[in-house]
This record gives sequence, structure tokens and C-alpha cells, in this order.
Amino acid sequence: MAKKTDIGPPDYRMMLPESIKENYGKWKYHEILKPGLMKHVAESGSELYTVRVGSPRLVSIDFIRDMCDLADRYCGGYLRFTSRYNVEFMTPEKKNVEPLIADVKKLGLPVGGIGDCISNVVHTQGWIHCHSSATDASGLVKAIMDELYPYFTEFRLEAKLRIAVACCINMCGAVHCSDLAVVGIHTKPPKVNNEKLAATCEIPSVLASCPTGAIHKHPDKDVKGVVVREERCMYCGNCYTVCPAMPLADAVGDGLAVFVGGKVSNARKPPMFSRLAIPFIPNNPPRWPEVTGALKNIIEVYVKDARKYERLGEWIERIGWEKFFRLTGIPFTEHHIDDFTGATETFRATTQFKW
Amino acid sequence: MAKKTDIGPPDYRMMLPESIKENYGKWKYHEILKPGLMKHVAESGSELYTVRVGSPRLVSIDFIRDMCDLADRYCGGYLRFTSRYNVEFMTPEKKNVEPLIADVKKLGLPVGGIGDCISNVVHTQGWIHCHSSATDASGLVKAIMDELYPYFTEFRLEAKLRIAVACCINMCGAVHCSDLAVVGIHTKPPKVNNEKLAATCEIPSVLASCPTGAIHKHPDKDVKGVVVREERCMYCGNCYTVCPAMPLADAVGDGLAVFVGGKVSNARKPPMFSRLAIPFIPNNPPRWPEVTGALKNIIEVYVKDARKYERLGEWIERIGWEKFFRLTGIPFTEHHIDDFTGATETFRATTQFKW
Amino acid sequence: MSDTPLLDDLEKGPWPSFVKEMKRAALKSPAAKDLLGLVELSYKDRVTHWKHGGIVGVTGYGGGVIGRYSDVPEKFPNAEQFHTVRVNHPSSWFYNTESLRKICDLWEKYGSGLTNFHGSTGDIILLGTRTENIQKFFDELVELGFDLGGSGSVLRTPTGCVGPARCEWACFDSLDLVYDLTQTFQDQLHRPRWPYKFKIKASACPNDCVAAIARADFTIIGAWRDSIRIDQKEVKEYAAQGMDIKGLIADKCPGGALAWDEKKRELSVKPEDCTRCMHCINKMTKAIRPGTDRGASILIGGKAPIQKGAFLSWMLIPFMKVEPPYTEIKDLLEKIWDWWDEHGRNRERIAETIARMGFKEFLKALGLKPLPQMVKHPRSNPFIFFNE
Amino acid sequence: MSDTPLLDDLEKGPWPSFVKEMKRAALKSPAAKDLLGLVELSYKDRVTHWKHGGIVGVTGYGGGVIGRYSDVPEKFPNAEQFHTVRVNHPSSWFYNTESLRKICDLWEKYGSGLTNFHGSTGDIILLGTRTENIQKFFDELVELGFDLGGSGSVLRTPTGCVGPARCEWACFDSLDLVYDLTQTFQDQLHRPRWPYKFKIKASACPNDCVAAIARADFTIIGAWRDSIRIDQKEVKEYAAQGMDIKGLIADKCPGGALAWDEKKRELSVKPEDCTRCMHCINKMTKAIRPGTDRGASILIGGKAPIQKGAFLSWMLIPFMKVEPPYTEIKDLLEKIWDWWDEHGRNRERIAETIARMGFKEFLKALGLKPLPQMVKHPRSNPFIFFNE
Ligand code: SRM
Ligand code: SRM
Ligand code: SRM
Ligand code: SRM
Ligand code: SF4
Ligand code: SF4
Ligand code: SF4
Ligand code: SF4
Ligand code: SF4
Ligand code: SF4
Ligand code: SF4
Ligand code: SF4
Repeated sequence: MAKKTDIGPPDYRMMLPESIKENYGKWKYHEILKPGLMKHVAESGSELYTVRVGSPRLVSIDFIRDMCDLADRYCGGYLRFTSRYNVEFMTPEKKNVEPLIADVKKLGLPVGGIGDCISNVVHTQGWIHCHSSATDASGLVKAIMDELYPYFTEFRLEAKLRIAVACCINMCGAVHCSDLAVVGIHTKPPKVNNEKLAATCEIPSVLASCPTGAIHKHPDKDVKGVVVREERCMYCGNCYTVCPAMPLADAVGDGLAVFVGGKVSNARKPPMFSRLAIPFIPNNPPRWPEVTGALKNIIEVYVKDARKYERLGEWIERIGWEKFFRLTGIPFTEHHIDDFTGATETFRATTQFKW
Repeated sequence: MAKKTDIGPPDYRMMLPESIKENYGKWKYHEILKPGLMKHVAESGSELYTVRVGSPRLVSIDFIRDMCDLADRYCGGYLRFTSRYNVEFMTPEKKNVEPLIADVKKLGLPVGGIGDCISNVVHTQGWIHCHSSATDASGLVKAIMDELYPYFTEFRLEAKLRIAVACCINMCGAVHCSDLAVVGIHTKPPKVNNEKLAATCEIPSVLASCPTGAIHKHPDKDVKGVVVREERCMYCGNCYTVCPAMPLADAVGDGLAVFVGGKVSNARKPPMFSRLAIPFIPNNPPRWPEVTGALKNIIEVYVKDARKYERLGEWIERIGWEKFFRLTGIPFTEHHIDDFTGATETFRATTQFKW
Repeated sequence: MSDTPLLDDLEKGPWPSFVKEMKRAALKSPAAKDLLGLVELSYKDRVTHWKHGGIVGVTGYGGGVIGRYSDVPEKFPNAEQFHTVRVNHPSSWFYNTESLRKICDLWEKYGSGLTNFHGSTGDIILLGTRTENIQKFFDELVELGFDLGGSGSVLRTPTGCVGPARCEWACFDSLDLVYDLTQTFQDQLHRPRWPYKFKIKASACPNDCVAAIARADFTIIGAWRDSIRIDQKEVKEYAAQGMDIKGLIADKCPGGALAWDEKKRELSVKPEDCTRCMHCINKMTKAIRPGTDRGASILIGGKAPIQKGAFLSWMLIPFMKVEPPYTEIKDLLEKIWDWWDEHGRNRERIAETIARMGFKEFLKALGLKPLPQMVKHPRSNPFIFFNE
Repeated sequence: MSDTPLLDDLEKGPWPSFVKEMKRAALKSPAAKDLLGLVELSYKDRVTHWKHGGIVGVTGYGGGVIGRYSDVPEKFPNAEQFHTVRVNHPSSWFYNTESLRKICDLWEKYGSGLTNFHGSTGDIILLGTRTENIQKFFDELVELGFDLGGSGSVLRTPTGCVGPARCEWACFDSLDLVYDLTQTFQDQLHRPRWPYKFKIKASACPNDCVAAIARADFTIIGAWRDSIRIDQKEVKEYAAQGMDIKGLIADKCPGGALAWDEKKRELSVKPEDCTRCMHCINKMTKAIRPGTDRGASILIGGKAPIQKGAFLSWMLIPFMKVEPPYTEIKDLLEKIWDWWDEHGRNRERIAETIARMGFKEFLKALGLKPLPQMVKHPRSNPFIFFNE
């Protein structure tokens, strides 16, 4: 029999609780009552309480079932997830709020992330599932959020602070526009396996895949394969994406770069790209202390110096990058100076600077 | 006998009046007393009055002799020229100032350009002397300054306004960073004269000269020469600079583009490039009324809307380009959208805009 | 002694632990158990133990499943195949528990019991199954009313913010739009035909809560044409509570549209200077609201760095009404895809095609007229092509 | 009726007329007279009547003269050859009338009597002479103590602002520096050896009155390391005269370094936040002055659009002392020229060579250490070359 296909996702209307159906599109304002709790008020006057709960994102089906139990108990059998993987429980009943929060905490889950907080970390697969990865994502996120936990559960900031982790420069996630971004990078050229290459890849497409033209036909006519001009390689992994015979992963060469100061919202300042703060930190699982330490340092300097409503990137724009490097004590190196397309746009074309 | 060479320019010390030698490097402050007149006061308390006089730049030696006469009469036999071709007469004697100004005016020369004025126009050779020219410079400047004369001799602005004219896109002068820039442009591809080319140019260097790769070997083997792929030509004139057999000048195709909002100083805002306001105005000598009209319009809108100390570019940055085009009534066209290297940097990557 | 000492360390600490979740799954699934061992090995070796994915999928679809094989099958046979299934989420990630439980049961039957809620594109990511299970899983999934999401050179699963469902600032119905587009373009979502992937995200106001401008080739962001609405009574309330309205609101207005009258304690707006940045609305939720003539801006080209560098989406259409049946948006999408299909090179995102061909060419193909709102500023170079 | 009706129109109007000057010259010089006719023809035809320049010059020099021939010699025989001689100006364009008059006399003898005071690079431009006159003119010019300026692929005539001669803000001696560099590098100025032209300009403070940052490959701009000096008595004076010091000065400070105390009527500065933009100094000349520990910033690469686009000079050395014999600057120039000579392509300005090779490579060649002051912001892309 012909298979059913192309039905698409279920109709969202099936997924909305009554309280939302009634006030759909008729919300008037909201108030943030405490970390992880907000109240939306509709034109009609009816209220909706939202409790936001942190999730590890990589979860078992039993975790999802736990969430369902809570939703059945307090939210009429509905719940949602946020664009940052948090779980949101919504109820019109004020009286449900505290018991719900209590049960959430019983499960060992944090309530928070609403308002001027660090929310959950947008992240990726890493060693859990991706062949491209230069690091793990879930582990980094766990280590980072253990370190920054109070920023999720308490109001300690003047503005939102969004963190993203990507396990390679493909940057799965809005990593390139995050207040803080940790990106897995390879720093060694691909290790070419020419037998495998001859068997599984088309040489022309391998040559074409390299943006810097670092890949060349093997000089030796008899060898069906390629060589990589190592000094031309920027470890982007394009070749590996098109050909499995050119893995870049390297126990010593792989590590993390930290980018800072990006934002996505159009509030006040237009969106900004994150800029390189730390070019390379070696992988140091399971806790990556050098990475968590670096983030903590940046955040603490920011918290001390930032003004009300100032996102990390807005703060840096105000004080200037040279002052950012001075205050954080992060060394500025040749790697910070752009040499990609359009690099000249990033050079300083004024005498204005701070010491 | 061996010729004397490499002596360089005369020692500047020979060219300085006593009053300057005495206070050299010891000036304390200055005051702008009226248009074209300022007073510098030295640590020692001694004063120096400077009268700035507009010059057409293209002058006869008799004009220079006139200036010398005035300098002998009032300034102890010294004078200087400014980086914008104006003549500056300097005297420590207050009593000399008004007679000097009177004599300057007798010669029909304007006094002004100091402070928040339009000063003299940085410009170039044009039809007077340059083979590359798409327009004349001296004539444009004369027509423009006749129109804007009161802006030179009176204080009518909130800030300096610097105008530059270049007769081709080589832009001889700081044209690309002027508040207002008028640039001669060709809009027709070079007319190739292959006999002349074969005789006077090396074909490889002609092919290489073209940034867009529009020039190709002549398809017909027997013709020693080149052809231009017209749709690829951006009329930059590089080919003509390296080979006389490819002139671009065209009575109908040549004309002017107007760029606005540039600045050079680091005051307040860093230096800025001028941006395209009007892509093309046909040559209309001797007075180019469409050009002078366009500049006048922009200046008048600016004067009405600008705040104290706001340069033209700072004003546009504050109100936004879309509002600039609306207020001036200048049509925005596809030509305004960048398609040169790094064009994507100029696209709007935010939802923020004005209607 | 435990054979996953490194991962065990990540069970400690206040933040919820993915390792704990892996172990929960491992209790029921040998695949999940072997995954633990394999990941522990990566933590030890500091390299991935996954190989390049092979092609696996369901009949009739060109995407939706990411094939994945381990390079240490001898050590962890049950994780040798560990394919990912991407399931298209309902708009804005709202669920009733009944549907969720059914998906869990299904994944208990056919998969490792491990999942991401959600993937960073927005799908439900079901991690770890074997080739032979995929078709069966899919057939039953469809019975539950769910379908696969996108992978490969297709339209990727569109997403939208919570919008009108729970947000007072929504300028269009992000849930309905995303649902409608996803349904309308099922074919483009399941069957690769393009140079590369194409993503659509919709945020119902400029706060952009799904980061559309940074991650979506086709970015839909809410906007209004009239003026923000100010309730002066509430403004006075904020002032009374000691808010520095001049310093924290008016002075931070990017358009310079706001003026604070200290004496009258009134906040006035010059609508023509408002750039709809949301700041004053965000910070004075009770006093200030978006206008009422609502719709969206369309921006084009957002993407990550590979290969020509990261781009934020560029303004394409400053304002359009966004109402069912969304014909204008659909026609626009079709035109864009046709042009990209014709001119795009292999593995070239739409932004890269536009960058290579020129924005001017792109506008011509779409029949759109150039507007100053499309640029940060006009060109500064004189290299203008006049030939039409 | 006049045979130059179009040009005659440009004798009218308040601004001084170049046509009047051409006619003055025409009274004495047949060449100048024919130039009038030739330019009138261009006004009529709306095209130039000059041909590509041929090589003309003086023995031992590779530049300094721009050859120019008309394409209508039959019509205007006396303007058939109309070469330009570039004469190197004295620092900051100061003259005693004796020297000026001698130059005029010389140009009356050998040239058309027409001139530009000055060319936009800064030379005295003597317009219009014939090949056979050039050497004679030069030999007598040298006797007057003047020499030729640059043209072609050489060091172009360096220029500097009026600086310490008449400006209270000069942070170094722009006149002496320009004189010294011009004398030191006479060989580089007269004998082409480089890929393209190279320009040096010196402005003794960040107001940059010679537009060095926009026009000079090597840009020297005054700076100080300590704090601006504020005279509070004078500040009170300005306030008393009704100047809005908060709004017009403090709020416009790009570094946010200034604070205005309305009660005390005092202006205070946080030196570490001052970016030396000059604004407060410019507008309160009696009250505020630059610091006393003075020197210059060195920037690199300013140029016009041909060919890779216009560039503003980029920060290379945030601060250096600038004192005779200027060894540090001269060594730096030599190093830059060596690197450019080695790596620059034909008709490639230094900025274009740096853009192609990378700033990193350039710094290495100069032995300079990377500083955040060199960039607007660090790279945003992850494409870092780690190989050293
Ligand atoms: C639930 C969620 C939308 C969804 O469909 O899932 C959401 C919901 C709200 N956002 Fe958001 N935002 C959500 C992701 C985002 C994102 C995207 C992201 O984080 O990747 C952004 C862009 C971030 C950026 O710019 O990098 C975002 C930028 C904002 C802003 C602008 C903040 C700013 O000043 O830049 C506001 C307004 C504010 O907070 O003042 C806002 C405000 C809000 C409000 C108050 C809107 C409302 O009236 O309900 C909602 C709750 C407040 C809060 O979370 O602090 N939301 N919001 C997302 C929650 C993610 C999470 O779990 O933490
Ligand atoms: C004489 C001259 C230097 C020279 O060596 O020849 C000069 C002299 C002075 N300049 Fe300048 N500037 C001179 C060209 C420039 C240029 C270059 C140009 O115009 O091409 C600039 C950069 C223009 C730009 O940014 O596009 C320039 C930007 C300034 C500024 C910054 C203005 C601003 O706010 O951006 C000041 C300070 C001010 O005026 O407040 C200044 C101030 C001054 C002062 C007040 C300096 C002083 O204390 O003596 C001098 C007279 C005031 C005036 O002219 O208004 N000077 N000044 C030049 C006169 C040109 C002329 O004839 O008009
Ligand atoms: C699963 C997911 C990460 C996650 O843990 O959430 C993911 C995983 C992969 N991404 Fe991604 N991308 C995922 C969201 C993204 C996003 C974020 C988004 O869509 O909002 C981006 C940045 C936005 C964008 O598209 O530009 C993203 C940018 C990339 C890129 C770079 C594309 C580019 O043009 O820059 C690649 C490389 C490629 O396509 O060859 C890539 C490739 C991949 C591949 C298929 C690896 C490969 O080269 O074959 C990864 C498969 C991992 C695995 O084994 O499961 N992934 N990828 C996300 C999809 C889950 C879902 O459907 O919800
Ligand atoms: C005479 C002068 C214009 C004037 O009327 O003042 C001038 C005239 C010419 N310039 Fe220039 N340039 C003159 C200052 C400039 C400046 C301004 C400056 O030096 O401060 C610039 C912009 C700054 C720069 O160098 O980038 C300038 C940028 C150019 C360019 C573009 C170079 C580039 O890299 O972008 C060319 C084209 C070329 O070199 O082939 C050029 C070429 C030319 C040529 C030689 C035409 C040619 O291609 O052969 C012109 C000869 C005209 C003639 O017949 O006399 N001229 N030229 C200026 C020199 C007089 C002097 O020595 O004082
Ligand atoms: S970021 Fe790289 S490693 Fe991580 S999931 Fe995406 S493609 Fe794989
Ligand atoms: S990693 Fe990137 S740069 Fe290096 S060889 Fe492969 S494709 Fe080329
Ligand atoms: S701008 Fe062009 S036309 Fe004018 S002088 Fe310079 S090179 Fe010649
Ligand atoms: S004018 Fe420029 S673009 Fe046109 S052919 Fe000549 S070099 Fe090429
Ligand atoms: S994007 Fe705007 S409308 Fe959508 S949830 Fe965020 S704030 Fe609300
Ligand atoms: S929304 Fe933004 S731009 Fe508009 S008035 Fe409010 S703060 Fe200003
Ligand atoms: S650049 Fe500075 S020092 Fe030189 S004249 Fe201008 S204001 Fe004075
Ligand atoms: S010089 Fe400029 S930056 Fe320094 S204090 Fe004055 S205004 Fe501020």
C-alpha cells in the first residue's frame, strides 16, 4: 500500500492550552516576578504564569515523561520548549505556581533564565554524535553552566547574556552572534588517506572544496590522490565535509576559540557579530577549566563595568576593544587581526584609541 | 660640468616672518574674530593676525606678484598658502588688518573660509591639462563657488563644510572623504583604436590592466589588438592609463557623480568616506547648473536640519540615509547599491530603518 | 570502579546532567549503554569516534535522517549504527503531553531513548537508531500525525517565536505562518533540489527571539507602520517608581525619537524617527506598546561562516502585511528559489549567490525596486555599471 | 565677437576667475593664449583635447615633469606641447616674496606664465612649457634653491600642516619633519624604483589639516600620551558666556571622558578614556589644550579608489616620539619600502599589498607586535591560520 508522506507537523492549535487559545493575540503586557517566573496579562484581564526550567537538552525519554507528569499535574496537560531548549510550564492559576516550582526543584532542575539572566546555552552534538566535532558540546555546556549557575537562577546582570557552544566552525546555532561563544576548532590540516580517498571521493570535487586552494593533485603520477599544502590550510573542514578520507580531528590540535560581544536583537543597537577574544584553548575534558575560567573572568569584568541595559557587545563598543583586552587581561595576538575576505574593514582608520 | 641635483626644497626657516620665528611652537590659543580673520596669541602674549583670501588656484604669475605686493606692504614680505589653496597674510600689527583687507577686496578677492564656513574647493586639472578628464575642474569650481559665495564670506553653518572636485575617478585630492564631492565619470567603455594599440602598447599589460577582466584578445587572429566586453566595463580608465589607444572621453557619456558625507578630521567621529548621492549628471558647461543646484539643495537641507558642530556626514548618520534621500528629494536608484568588493558590508543587516 | 570515570564527573554540579540522562537511557537501551562507553572514549582520546555519515532514510524522502557510524564498532557493537531522526516540531514548540508521550514510546521501541529537545534548527532530534528501524519508525510516526524535518540541500524545518500565543508584541501570527509555510512546502522540505540548504525563521517582533536574522536565509521579523502607543498614566507610574526615563529610555533610543518632559513627566515620540528597535517597549511593558498597523520586514541571507563568511540577513522588503493565505510571502519564496536554483553554485547559500551576482541583479529578478532602507549606506566607490 | 564665449561667462560672478587669470597670462604668452582657445574647444565639445603624456624630463631624474600634448595642434600650435613642471614647495607653503617673485620671473621666461598654487599633492604646479625649455628651466631653478617634486612611481612630495609655525595644537614640528624627510629621501623622490607612487603627509594633531589619513600612504598625525590640560577659570568663562558645555562638549566626547559639574561649573576629564579626538580642545580654545608629552601616531595605506578601492590609513604605531634626527621614522620607512619593493605588484599601492598579503605578514616584516589599537575590532570569522 502507498505510504503516507508529506503530512508535515501536527496543527499547533492542538497543542495550545485553553488559557492561551482564549487570549491568543490579545496579550497586553507582562511582568517578570522573579527569576524564572513571569506573568502575562491579557486585554481581558486574565493572567498567565510561566515557569521556565533549565534542561540539559540531551535527555532521555524518561525526562520528557517527567515533564509531561508536571504538565498534567499543573498545566492541564500542555507545555512548551523555548528556542534555547528550556521547558516552559504555563498556568492561569496563581496557586499552582509555587507547588509547581517545588516539584521542579525536587527533580533537581533549575528555575530561572527569564529577564536579565544567563539563559540556557545554544549548543550542538559534539562527540555525542558528530564526525566533524573538534570538541564535545554537552560536556562543555554542563561545565560552563555549573560554573555560571547563579546567573541562571538569580538576577545578577544589567541585560540578557546569551551563550552558545559549537563543536566546530560550522557553528550549528546562532553562535556567530552570541554575547559569548565557544567554538571547537581544528588547528591541524587534514590527514589524507589516499587509498580511502581514491575509493570513496571524486578528486575534482575534493580539490574544489578548498576555499584557500590548499589541496593539490598528488605530485606522484602513480598515486591516485591529493596532497595538502599545510601552510595554506585554515582547518575549515570543507574538504572533510565532502570527503571522509580527510579527517581533521587531532587529540592535541583540537580545542576551543572564544568569541564575544555578539547580539541578535535589534534593541537599541543593531545585531552584532561576535569577535575573537581567545584564539585557542586546548581540549581539557571533562571540565575544560581553562574555558569556564575564561568565560567567568569576562563576565565578572563586564558585570563590574557595564551600565544598565548594556549588552556585552554594547559595553565593549562603549569602552573600546583595547580597553576590553586591558580589563580582562586577555592577550592580544596576531590571530586577532583579521586576514579573511574584507579584513581591511576591521583595521582602525582613525587616530582615536585608548591606551 | 656636473649638474646640481637633489637639493630639495629651500629651508622653511628662510620663509618664516620674525613674528612666527619668535613664537614658533609657543602658541597658546586662537580666536576667530570674523570671517576670514583670526588671531593667534602666544605664551609670550604677542599676537598674530591671519587674513585668509580665496584664490582660483589656477592663476597667472601676475596674480602671485599681486600677492607679493600685499605681503611686502603689510606682512614684512612673507605669506603662505593653505592646504586648500587659499592665501594667508599674517601680521602682528592689528592696525595693518583692515587696510590689508581693503586692498585684498580692491583686487576683487574674497576674505573668508575660516571657521564654520565653506572653504576653497580642493580640485584638479580637468580640461585645462589632463588627458583622463571626464569634465573640467576649474570651471566647475568657479560655478560652484559663485553659487555658494556667501558660505565662504559669512558664518552660515554649524560646522566646517569641505568640498572637493575631481575630474575623473582617479580622484586627485581628498575627494573620497569630503563633505561634498563632485567627481567626473565616464559612462561609456573605451573606444579601442587597434592600429594605434598595436603600435604603442603591449597587449598583455593592457589585458592585465582591467580590474573586471573586460578586455580580451581580439577574436580575429589577424587583428593584433583587443576587444572590450562592454557589459563588463565600469569605465575606470585603468586601461587608458596604461594604453593611450583606449580613450574613454565621450561628449554625451561623460558627466558627474556627487558624493556626500565624508570627513577627514578625527574630531568627535572618526574619518568617514563620502557616499554616492547622485550617480550621474551630464556635463553642462560653462556653468553646470544641475550640479550647482544639487549642491545648493543638499546644503540648504543640511543647514535647516543640522545641530551645532554637526558635520554633514554626522548629520546624515544621525538622521539616517533614508531620511537624507527623503529630505533632499534625491531619487535612490540601483546605482546607489554597492556591487564592488566588500559590498555586503554596506547592506542593512537590521530591521531598524525610518520610513 | 566505574568504566566511565570522566563522564561520571559530569554528573556532579548544580546544572542538570546529560550524563545522568544517558545513564537513564542506558538502563533500557544497549545502544545508549554503548554510546556512554564510546563518548567516554572520546573524552579520553580527545577526538570524535564517529565516521562520516552514510546515506540512510525513508522511501520517498531525500532527507530527515542523519546517518552515523562509529569507528570503534568492535568495542561498542550496539552503537555501531547511531542514526539521527529529525522530527518536525509543532509551531513554537508547544505540545500536549499525549503527543509527547506517544513519541517517547515510539522512540523507546525503535531507538536509543535519547533525544534533543530540540535541535538548534528546531526539530525534535531522536538520537540513535539502526538502518532497519528507520522506515518502521517513520510509518508509525506518521500515524501519530508527525513527520520528518529537513536535512541536506532542502528547505529546513521553519521555526517561529512564541508570538501571539504568549507575547504581547507579536506583529503577525508566527505560529500560523510557520505552520502554513511548512505544510505548503513539504515537497521542498523532503526532496533535495537546491544548491544547498535553505532556512526560514519568523520572529514576530524585532527582538527576534528565534535569532532569525543570524540563522535564516529567509528572515521574517515583525514590524508596524504607525506609531508606538504610549500610556502616559503608566509612564508617570514608572517615573514615580524612580525609573530614570530620560537616561535609560529616551537617551538610548537609536532613532532619537523620544523626548522626556521632566516637568510634565510625559514621554513623547516622533513616530517618523522611530526605528522600531523595541527598547522603550521592552523596558516599559505596561506603558508602551507597538503600533496597530502591523506586519513584517523580510530580510535575506543569514548564515554561519562556512564558506564565504557569516552573514546577517539583509533588508529586502521593509514592510509587508502578513495574513493568510500568505500569498505574497509564498510567491516571493518561489521567485527566490527559482533565481537561486538557476544561478547558485553547489554548496552556495543564497547570501553567497547574491554576494557573487550582486544585490542589483537579485532585486531585478524579484522585480523589487531599490530602496535606501536596503542599505546601511550607499556605495562609496565610483565603480558604477551604467549599462542596462 | 569673442572667440571664447563659453569661458568668458566664467569671468562673471563674485568668486575669483581662473579665466581672468588665463587671459592675464595670454597677454604675455602665446602658449597661454592658445590654451584659452583649446579649453574653449573642450567646453564646446565636452571632451578633453589632451593626449596621453609622453616621457619628458630632466637629466638624472625619473619624474617631476608631466608631459602633455594636445590633439588639435593644427588649431593651437603654441599649445601643442604643454608640459607641467612640479616644483617642491617649502614646508607648509610658507614663502618670502623674494623667492616667489624669482620663480615667477623664471616661469615668465620659460613657461606659459600659468600656475597652480598649489597642486593637490602640494607642489607648485607650473603649467605649460615645451620640451626644449625643461632642462634650462631646471638648471636655473636649482640656482634659486628650489628643486622638482615627485611624479610617477616615486616618493611624492611630502607635505605637512602649518603646525608649530602658527598653531597651538602642534604635537610635533611638522615643518622640520617634512623638510628633513624630503631632504633625506631625495633619491627616492626623483628616481622611480617602486611598484607605484608613495605619499607622506604629516598633520601635527588629529584635526589632520592636510588630510593625511585620506591621501597619504604614510600618515603621521600628532598625539599626546598624557592628559588634556583644562583651565577651569576659562571653562567658567565659556559657561558664563552661555556655552552649553554639557550638551555641546561633554556629551559629544567620543570616549565619554568628560564630565560637566553644573553646580561647581567644572569640567573634569578621565584621561584614560580620552581618545584625543580634539573636539573639546577645538571648541574651547582658551580653556583646553593638548597634553605635554607629545609625539605622533603613524598610520599606513591611505589612497584614492584606483584600483582596489579607496582606503583610509590604518593605525600602525599608536605613539612614537618625533624628534630630530627622526631616526625611528626613517628606519620604519626604509623597512616598509623594502617589504613593498619585494612583495608589491606593479601599480599596487602599499595598502593593496598589505590587503593582499595580510596585515600580520606586514607587521612581522616590520618587527612590530600586534596591538588592539590597530583594529576597529578583532576578526569575527573562525578562519585562523595557526601555522607559524
Ligand atoms: C521564550 C522565548 C521565545 C520562544 O519562542 O522560545 C523568548 C521570550 C521572551 N523574550 Fe526573547 N525569548 C526567547 C529567546 C530570545 C532570543 C534568542 C536567543 O536567545 O537565542 C533573543 C535574542 C538574543 C540576542 O539578542 O542575542 C531574545 C531577545 C529578547 C529581547 C531583547 C534583549 C535585548 O535587550 O537585546 C527581549 C526584550 C527584553 O528582554 O528586554 C525579549 C523578551 C522576551 C519576552 C519578555 C517577550 C514577552 O513579552 O513574552 C519573553 C520572555 C522574557 C525573557 O525570556 O526574558 N527577548 N529572546 C525565548 C526564550 C529562550 C530562553 O529559553 O532563554
Ligand atoms: C590653514 C590650515 C592648515 C594648513 O596648513 O594650511 C588649517 C588651519 C586651521 N585649522 Fe584646519 N586647517 C586647514 C585645513 C583643514 C583640513 C583639510 C582640508 O580641509 O582639506 C581639515 C580636515 C577637514 C575634514 O575633516 O574634512 C581641517 C580640520 C580642522 C578641524 C576639525 C573640524 C571638524 O570639526 O571636523 C579644526 C577644528 C575646528 O575647526 O573646530 C581645524 C582648525 C584649524 C585651526 C583653527 C587650527 C589653529 O589653531 O590654527 C586653523 C584655522 C581655523 C580654520 O581654518 O577654520 N581644522 N583643517 C588649512 C586651511 C585650509 C583652508 O584654506 O580652508
Ligand atoms: C543537529 C544540529 C546541531 C544540534 O545539535 O542541534 C546540526 C548538526 C549538523 N550540522 Fe548544522 N546542525 C544544526 C543546526 C545548524 C544551524 C542552526 C540553525 O539551523 O538555526 C546552523 C547555522 C545556521 C546556518 O545554517 O547557517 C548550522 C550550520 C551548519 C553548517 C554550516 C552551513 C553554512 O552555510 O555555514 C554545516 C556544514 C554543511 O552544511 O556542510 C552544518 C552541518 C551539520 C552536520 C550535518 C554535519 C555535516 O557536515 O554533515 C551536523 C550533523 C550532526 C549529527 O551527526 O547529528 N551545519 N547547523 C542542528 C540541526 C538540528 C535540527 O534540525 O533542529
Ligand atoms: C596635478 C594633480 C592634480 C592637481 O591639479 O592638483 C594630479 C594630476 C594627475 N594625477 Fe593625481 N594628481 C594630483 C594629486 C593626486 C592626489 C592628491 C594627493 O596627492 O594628495 C591623489 C589622491 C591620493 C592618492 O594618491 O591616492 C591622486 C591620485 C591619482 C591617481 C589614483 C592613484 C590611486 O592609487 O588611487 C592617479 C592614477 C594613476 O596613478 O595612474 C593619478 C594620476 C594623475 C595624472 C598623472 C594622470 C595620469 O593618469 O597620468 C594627472 C596628471 C594631470 C596633468 O596632466 O597634470 N592621480 N593624485 C595633483 C598633483 C599635483 C602636485 O604634485 O601637487
Ligand atoms: S557544530 Fe560542527 S561538529 Fe558540531 S554539530 Fe555542527 S557540524 Fe557537527
Ligand atoms: S581544511 Fe579547509 S583549508 Fe584545509 S585543506 Fe581542507 S578545505 Fe582546505
Ligand atoms: S582627477 Fe583624473 S582627470 Fe583630474 S587631474 Fe586627476 S587624473 Fe587627471
Ligand atoms: S575602463 Fe576599466 S573596466 Fe573598462 S575596460 Fe578599461 S580597465 Fe576595464
Ligand atoms: S520575537 Fe518579539 S513577538 Fe516573538 S516572542 Fe520575542 S518578543 Fe515576543
Ligand atoms: S522603539 Fe526603539 S526606536 Fe522606537 S521609540 Fe522606542 S526606543 Fe526609540
Ligand atoms: S593639524 Fe592640528 S596642528 Fe596642524 S594645523 Fe591643523 S589643527 Fe594645527
Ligand atoms: S579630546 Fe576628544 S576624546 Fe579627548 S576629552 Fe576632548 S572630546 Fe573627549
